[in-house]
Amino acid sequence: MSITVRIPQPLRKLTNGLSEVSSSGQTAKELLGNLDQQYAGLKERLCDETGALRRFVNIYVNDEDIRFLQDLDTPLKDGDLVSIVPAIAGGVEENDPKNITRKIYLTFPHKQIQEPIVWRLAKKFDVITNIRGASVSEEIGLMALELKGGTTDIERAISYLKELGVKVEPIEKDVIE
Amino acid sequence: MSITVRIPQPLRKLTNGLSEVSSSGQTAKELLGNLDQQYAGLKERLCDETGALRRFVNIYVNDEDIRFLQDLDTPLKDGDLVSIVPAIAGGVEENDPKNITRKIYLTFPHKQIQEPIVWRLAKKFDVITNIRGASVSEEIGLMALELKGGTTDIERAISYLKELGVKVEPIEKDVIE
Amino acid sequence: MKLTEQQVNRYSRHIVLPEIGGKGQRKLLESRVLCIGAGGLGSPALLYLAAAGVGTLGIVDSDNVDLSNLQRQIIHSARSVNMAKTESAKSTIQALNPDVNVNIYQTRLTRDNVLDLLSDYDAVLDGSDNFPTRYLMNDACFFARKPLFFGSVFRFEGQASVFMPGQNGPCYRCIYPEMPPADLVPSCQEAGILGAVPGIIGLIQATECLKFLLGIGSSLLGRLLIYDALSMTFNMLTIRQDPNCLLCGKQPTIHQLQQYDQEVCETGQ
Amino acid sequence: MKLTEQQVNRYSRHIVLPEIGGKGQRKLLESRVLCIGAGGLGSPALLYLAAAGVGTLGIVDSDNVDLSNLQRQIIHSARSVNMAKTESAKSTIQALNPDVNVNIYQTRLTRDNVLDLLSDYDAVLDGSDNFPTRYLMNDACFFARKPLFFGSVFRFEGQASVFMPGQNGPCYRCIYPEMPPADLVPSCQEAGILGAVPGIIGLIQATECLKFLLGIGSSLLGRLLIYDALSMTFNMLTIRQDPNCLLCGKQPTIHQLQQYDQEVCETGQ
Repeated sequence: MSITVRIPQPLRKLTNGLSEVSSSGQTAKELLGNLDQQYAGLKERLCDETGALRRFVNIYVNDEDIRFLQDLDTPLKDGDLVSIVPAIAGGVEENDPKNITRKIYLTFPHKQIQEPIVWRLAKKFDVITNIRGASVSEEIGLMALELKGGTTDIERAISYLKELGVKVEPIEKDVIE
Repeated sequence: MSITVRIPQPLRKLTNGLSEVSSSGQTAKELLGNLDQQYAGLKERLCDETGALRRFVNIYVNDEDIRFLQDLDTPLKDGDLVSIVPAIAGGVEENDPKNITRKIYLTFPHKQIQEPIVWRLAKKFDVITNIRGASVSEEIGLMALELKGGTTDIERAISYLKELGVKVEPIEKDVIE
Repeated sequence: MKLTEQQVNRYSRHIVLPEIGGKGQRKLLESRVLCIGAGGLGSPALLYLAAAGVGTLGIVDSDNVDLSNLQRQIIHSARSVNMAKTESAKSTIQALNPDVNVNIYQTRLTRDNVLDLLSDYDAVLDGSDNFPTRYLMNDACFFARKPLFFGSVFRFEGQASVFMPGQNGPCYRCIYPEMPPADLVPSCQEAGILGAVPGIIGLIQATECLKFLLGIGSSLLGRLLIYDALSMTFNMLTIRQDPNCLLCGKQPTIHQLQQYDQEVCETGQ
Repeated sequence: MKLTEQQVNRYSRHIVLPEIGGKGQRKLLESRVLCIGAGGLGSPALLYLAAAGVGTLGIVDSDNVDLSNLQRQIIHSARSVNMAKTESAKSTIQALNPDVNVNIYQTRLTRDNVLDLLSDYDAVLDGSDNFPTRYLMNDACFFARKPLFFGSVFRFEGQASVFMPGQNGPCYRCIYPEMPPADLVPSCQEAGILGAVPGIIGLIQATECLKFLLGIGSSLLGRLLIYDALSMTFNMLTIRQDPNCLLCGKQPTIHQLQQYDQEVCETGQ
């Protein structure tokens, strides 16, 4: 038995970037369980603590919304095409963990040592910056920096640093608080 | 047995504007024969005198080009979806009979009697105009006009006349020469 | 209303279409469309509605043009950075087609001003980039019985549909009953987007709007279009009016516009 | 090449996308795309390629802007009527994004000049409105081994695909071996078109071109997209390289550019 599942952009980081994956299950619920085995964390993004589908995510079986079928008990058969479709908006990534902390080492290029890059970072992005240590001379600038905020915001702040030529290295793994 | 056939824009004037029609046939060839029964003239637009598919029209069965299957002998089964797809280009309508003649009566509104409308018509559109009769006074203008050209050009010329407030009535049916 | 010779010329490619003709073109010139946002979705939508000769366009946006908008908001230009988006959009539209009357509203949409704004228009094109505005527009269009041309984008993906209050189709709340909780919604700063994605979605909204004004074709009513630019696929899903919808269902509990709590940031995606 | 701080800002919505990043943005800025025609397809394509920061855009068009173009050719404006389309398009692009170098060729494409023109570019976007130009571009891109981003429109309908010489996909001649005979092709004056249709098709061409330049996603290679605005449907058909193709098949008979006899009229749809 094989069910094709269409994965929306926001969840593709869990499926190694795949936009379609194969799975199985007699019902929608079973399918979600199996998908979560294959791609850890997927079910949590789609269902709340009680196991119900989150109200800003829909699941379609062959183009029909399961809420108008038998919801998570909707039976599936070989060859079915399942689409997962979250609400999207330009400014918003759903289920984006909001409060993560990331610690990084920064190495500044010579010409930017004088620039208040950390200040610009806090001003430009919705992240809380916390300097844990720094060694700035005229020759080289080193800094241990802690960033708090949404994953997207932090990603963007780090992209920005890299674009400015700052070398960014992780200190330790992300901690979801 | 029912085959769904997708009709492209240029051929919809033959299908009363329908973009999808139902028909039947054991093979693509039989389908075209049946379609032509339902919508007279369709086959002629798609096939040349020898019965072969014209080289600027393709037929797809369930998204596969019949030239890579068994061409017009490609077998069909219940539920198949057939698409007819001609080459298109902005300036061009395929299979548009080029040399038709249409005779029309024109009634000019008062204020336009003085205007060289027929001259503008010939200048603006690729049609040959031939005034067969006219009765123009200061009160009203009547004219019997013959237009020769492609159907699209003639249609456009007539639209233009109507937009200018000229009343257009057919004298007789189109004659394809 | 009669077309001038210049209008016959300008709109000749519409007029020769049997589905439009002079009659359809006159309808467009007499139509009034309100566009929420002059951003990523609003840019192409407004330009093509204006080019098509929609007679009156309203534009709601409280924002100024930022350099980072120009990667996709093609109605603006480098000269218009820091100018109000409404003003910038208006001047581009008028340069393209002086036939179009442009009304601009440089304001945030709230439950206090939205119904008043809507009342003047035949149709609403939602080019907003955030959930509070989207739910506000959905509810307001339902109460005011205005057709709503919906579009939404995220990274490489887009969605589009048409909501027609009173016509058996769903509203946005039938699809997504609630907006994601505020603590799952990050800052107002937009996430990334391939610029051409809102281009296509905004154009689909404009196309559906033109079809509605002309009364031709089959609309996206009851269908949700999902576009994925990376795989270049267009999937069509069936969406239905939810009898349990709190807004348009059988026992509605929403009888007036809500307090849409999340901070509304930029209007236009 | 390093991005300036202004570029980081302008392209930030691209740069934050993991699929693009600063590296992808630099690729775009270093890319060179030739667009055939600054008309209905070329207008949106050029605007979005320019907004995306494609570093060099070439525009071939021999035509002047006509009032009847403005119903869909949104890169031009009322002020540019009677101006060369190439000049008009160039000034709009430079107002939007001064980063972009624009090369203009106000000329008709012929078998004598096309290969020379192509040689300077990484990719070709075909926005032409007539068969002779389309077959000329197809053959020239095959001989020059350039990817060709194809689009075509008629009334409410459009087609798009990608041809990549040497990559197992078809060329346009594999799909349609011959152009319709000249006596079936009416005058150069265009038939009707809903303005938003070339908008969507041109944007799909631009999106495919950006994906190619970035090396991301799955292209339309081997797929023909059929868009119908009236029913708002997108159908995808499989297209294959034809082993009997006279140009790219196993026993080709076309070894050089042909005499493309039909009169070439306007370059841009």
